[in-house]
Amino acid sequence: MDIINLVFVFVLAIFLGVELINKVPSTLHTPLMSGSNAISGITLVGALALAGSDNEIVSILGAVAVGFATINVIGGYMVTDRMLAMFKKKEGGDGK
Amino acid sequence: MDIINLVFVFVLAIFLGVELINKVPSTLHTPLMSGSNAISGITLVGALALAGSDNEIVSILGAVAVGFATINVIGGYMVTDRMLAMFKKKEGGDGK
Amino acid sequence: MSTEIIDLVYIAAAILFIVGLKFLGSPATARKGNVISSIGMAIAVIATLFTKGLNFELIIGGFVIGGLIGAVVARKVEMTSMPEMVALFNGFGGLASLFVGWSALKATASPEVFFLVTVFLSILIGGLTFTGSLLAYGKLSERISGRPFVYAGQRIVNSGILLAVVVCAVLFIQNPADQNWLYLAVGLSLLLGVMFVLPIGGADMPVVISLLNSFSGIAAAAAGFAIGNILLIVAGSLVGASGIILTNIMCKAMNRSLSNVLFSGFGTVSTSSGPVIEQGEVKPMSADDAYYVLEAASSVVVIPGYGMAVAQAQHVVKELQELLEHNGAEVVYAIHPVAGRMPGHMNVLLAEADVPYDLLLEMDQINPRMETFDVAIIIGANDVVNPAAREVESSPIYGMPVINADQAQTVFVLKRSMASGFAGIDNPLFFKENTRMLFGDAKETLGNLVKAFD
Amino acid sequence: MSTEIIDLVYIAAAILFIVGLKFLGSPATARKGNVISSIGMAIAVIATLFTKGLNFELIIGGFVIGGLIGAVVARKVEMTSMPEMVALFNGFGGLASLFVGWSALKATASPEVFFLVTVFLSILIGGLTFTGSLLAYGKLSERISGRPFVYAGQRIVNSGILLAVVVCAVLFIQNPADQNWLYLAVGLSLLLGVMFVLPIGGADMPVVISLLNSFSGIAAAAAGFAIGNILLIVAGSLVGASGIILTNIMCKAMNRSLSNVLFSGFGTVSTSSGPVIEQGEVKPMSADDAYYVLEAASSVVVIPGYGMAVAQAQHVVKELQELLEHNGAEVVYAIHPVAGRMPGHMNVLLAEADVPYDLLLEMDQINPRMETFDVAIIIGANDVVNPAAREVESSPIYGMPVINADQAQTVFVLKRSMASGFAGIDNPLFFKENTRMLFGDAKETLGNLVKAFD
Ligand SMILES: NC(=O)c1ccc[n+]([C@@H]2O[C@H](COP(=O)([O-])OP(=O)(O)OC[C@H]3O[C@@H](n4cnc5c(N)ncnc54)[C@H](OP(=O)(O)O)[C@@H]3O)[C@@H](O)[C@H]2O)c1
Ligand SMILES: NC(=O)c1ccc[n+]([C@@H]2O[C@H](COP(=O)([O-])OP(=O)(O)OC[C@H]3O[C@@H](n4cnc5c(N)ncnc54)[C@H](OP(=O)(O)O)[C@@H]3O)[C@@H](O)[C@H]2O)c1
Repeated sequence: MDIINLVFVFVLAIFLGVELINKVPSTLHTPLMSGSNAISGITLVGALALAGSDNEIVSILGAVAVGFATINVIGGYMVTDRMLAMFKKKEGGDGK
Repeated sequence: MDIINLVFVFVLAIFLGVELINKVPSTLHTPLMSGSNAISGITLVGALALAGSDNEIVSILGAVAVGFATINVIGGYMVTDRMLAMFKKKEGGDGK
Repeated sequence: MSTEIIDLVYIAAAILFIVGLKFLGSPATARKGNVISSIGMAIAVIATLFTKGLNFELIIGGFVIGGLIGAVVARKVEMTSMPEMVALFNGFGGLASLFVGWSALKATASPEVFFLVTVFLSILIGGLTFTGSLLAYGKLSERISGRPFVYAGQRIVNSGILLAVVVCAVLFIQNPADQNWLYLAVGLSLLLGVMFVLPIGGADMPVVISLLNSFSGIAAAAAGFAIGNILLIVAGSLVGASGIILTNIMCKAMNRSLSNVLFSGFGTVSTSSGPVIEQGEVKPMSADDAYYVLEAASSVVVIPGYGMAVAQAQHVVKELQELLEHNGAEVVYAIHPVAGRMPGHMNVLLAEADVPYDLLLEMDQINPRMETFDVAIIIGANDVVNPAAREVESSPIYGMPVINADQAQTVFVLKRSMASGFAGIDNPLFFKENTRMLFGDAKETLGNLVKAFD
Repeated sequence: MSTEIIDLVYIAAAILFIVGLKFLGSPATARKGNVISSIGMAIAVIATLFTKGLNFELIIGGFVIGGLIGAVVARKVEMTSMPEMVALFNGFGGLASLFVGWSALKATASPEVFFLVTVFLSILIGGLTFTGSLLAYGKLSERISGRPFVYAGQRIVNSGILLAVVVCAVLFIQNPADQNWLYLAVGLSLLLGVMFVLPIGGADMPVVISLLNSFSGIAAAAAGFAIGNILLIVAGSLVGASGIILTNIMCKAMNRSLSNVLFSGFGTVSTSSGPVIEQGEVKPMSADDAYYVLEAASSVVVIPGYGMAVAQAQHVVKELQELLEHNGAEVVYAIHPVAGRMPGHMNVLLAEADVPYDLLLEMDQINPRMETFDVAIIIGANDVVNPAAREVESSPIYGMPVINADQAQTVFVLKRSMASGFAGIDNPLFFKENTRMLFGDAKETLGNLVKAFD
């Protein structure tokens, strides 16, 4: 039953992801790519738990994962923000 | 942990429902309403399990639920289909 | 069937529901979407039947009775009565949730708090949905007056009932053995459904039904939490969310807020309210004279409204369209999002009469080119073509987007009298220079026009 | 912090990711969306740190090192090198999934089959993502040749590797104690990533990166299944799905299929291939003469391409725009979806130069009114304005939607030579009656134009 719940979550998230991204203008493809790339650094959360293990091999492997995932997360969000900071609208217009 | 999975499913399904329905043209509001109404007859599945209980009260209440839910399901889908059967496009055009 | 297989079928069913809902959102695929969604329901039910140790006698009884009622009603109902049918079915869905919750409660020896809360929710929301939907059904089918029933302190009374329900919930959850609190809460929730729908006018019922539809989804989801059935949660939440969004889309189309719909008793005023700004001469015209105008027209826009539904004039409209087209004119229909008494009302009626849906233009498509039409034929529409919404700031419908029929070269208005429409306000359009009134039942008037063509 | 609270935080984080992704889909809200999503990440990480019994030394080590590298690289990188940066980060994400899977495997004494399968998936997809992304990085940053590397039997070799991986998987799962099969599989998956990206040309890298991004999401989701962490599943699947969809949108914009992008080695041909249909006289023009034309123009459309990126001409373009506007002309930009070497390449560059994004029009908006422009200035674009895509059926790019620059009154083409663009085909536009070539580096040419205005 537990696995089936996880599968349900998986299926729903896939459909939701598809709905969310469909029809994004090409203007935003690159920042969208790097922004969602940063989200995939969520492995960090999984890595943290493992890095805290008593078993030395486990915790070292986990710590390595923490390191790489952190690069992905920090770097990804910062790069995306830098890109998006440059998207400006002509003053006075309203959002579209 | 089990409850939390269910809550995750709930949250994802809510967001998905919102994304799916946003921007539907008003032409389709009534059939959409009755079509999704039919889906809410899914309680039928819950009712079935209860109607099969050994406990007499439980099974009678369950059977009553089966009856009402079946009206909702059968009636809902049929009415929706009748409505939609009448939506026709001018011959020769392609779907839009 | 092992539970793993049942679970897999449930996942497949959930996917079918999702895909079905998506397809329901576009005219070209909507019917397929409904079929897909019904297949999802079918496989879910069949898989559930394979659960071990079911009592088939009772189940089959429920199936047969419910299925027969549902099928017969769905086949017999008139196309014009669709909205009340949807309301009725929705009410039964709510009632089913109530019974599922109740039954689950009886089935559980030592319930936990989480279970009790969700059971309580499914029973209450189910009950409220039931009576609310029944009342909506009554109002729409005109078994009871469609008038909004408003009295002072309404909100206070309703809040009081809601508070009482919460108190019952707390008392019940603290001592689940004593089920009197539960029964009291059920009674209160049934009452709440009635009190909630009473102050809302018949013409606002579609919004209410959509909202109640959302509630029935939430009730199903709550029942799913109670009995730990994930498919109920998924399907229920999908419906819950889509109902809310649909409600919201409808309110936007009417340029009103949800709370205005629910609490304001819109439609109470039945006679003219504000000062009539632009009076003038009303120019009646006979069908024969109108024929000559139509005969010469090369482009015609038909604007139907609630009166077309009352007169059941959709078939004769289609006849007229064909005659006009035969005569070389372009004919399109302009459909206002809230024309009639339910969203898409006009679309359903015209579809019944085999009018292709690509001739039905939305307001935003038609308004910019309204001036290019030789004739606008308004068939039993009133509020949705009222220029006061554009011109008269003091009008209760000021700001509502309308079809600018008055900008066509000539305007024909087909209605029986000078009476006002649903919003109960005067319509300056009737007095405009280029307007001609064709008084009488729309079906008859159109019939005369058709005869003139033959 | 109790696990219940952590779970609630996880739900909040999932909601923030969803809302963040939604906001990322519209220019006006994208930056806010990225912040929202990063807040989701932050609260998820912080909540996880409250899990009992963590070994903080190692964790902090990982944080500090990874955080520093990420932050420094993200700050230092040139705007023009964004695509390769994204590829690199993506590779690290894949590597992290590999290590999480591996670590989880070591942490589990008697693993079940489901666990083993998911661990295996997270390791393999993670590994493939890692090397594939590294190679994409190398090609984009021109550390290695961007040329597609194609050889006969490529697909057979790749399928062979994939098959070998599956065999390893089966053997490993049957006897998880013997981890040699796993190590072999890891090696093979690293190899597969390389082999997969090798045959793809540098200019197709954005599609590949988007696909690898999707893979890294799937790897995270697989890791989530392995360690039973639902947030990993949700976030991973969201990214997995959105990456696939994005890949698909990009392919559509280039009018090519995904398999054409992945397997065809597009861009291999570096010299003119087909017969040149429309030859004629090339009419070069000096910047000074061009100035007089621009001075008299009342509407100008700027069409940038890859050459603008090479020349780093975005700032001087903006200068010219302001001068033209000052001179009373309307200036807009026409952006082809695959102009440059990554999707949105032109948008990012022009945004860097502070060009307001509502001046950037998409192809479909600009083509219908192209004739109304006095001058079209093409800055280092070639394929995306090639009329052969419309006119020459034998052309490899026939059918690709292009910007119809040739329909403007006068066309200025700023490039260094008569060389072809990425697709390696001749461009009949250069020989048209109304085309003038302004040879030279785009930045220099534009600089001369600006000087002429002063
Ligand atoms: N569609 C929805 O979902 C929805 C929901 C909530 C509220 N509403 C409200 O309902 C109204 C809809 O506007 P509407 O323009 O369609 O209708 P309306 O404003 O209610 O006007 C209908 C007109 O039809 C005429 N009529 C009635 N029976 C007729 C017959 N047999 N033959 C010819 N004419 C007949 C009536 O005039 P006579 O009596 O003189 O014949 C009446 O003026 C709006 O105010 C809207 O806000 C709609
Ligand atoms: N955007 C994407 O996501 C993406 C992805 C995959 C593939 N592609 C492909 O990339 C191509 C993009 O088309 P495009 O029109 O932007 O570029 P292009 O067709 O590659 O042409 C670029 C032109 O810029 C000129 N150029 C280079 N450096 C210059 C400089 N310093 N100053 C002035 N001109 C310079 C070159 O001519 P000279 O050498 O004569 O100066 C060249 O003809 C398309 O074929 C597209 O399918 C794009």
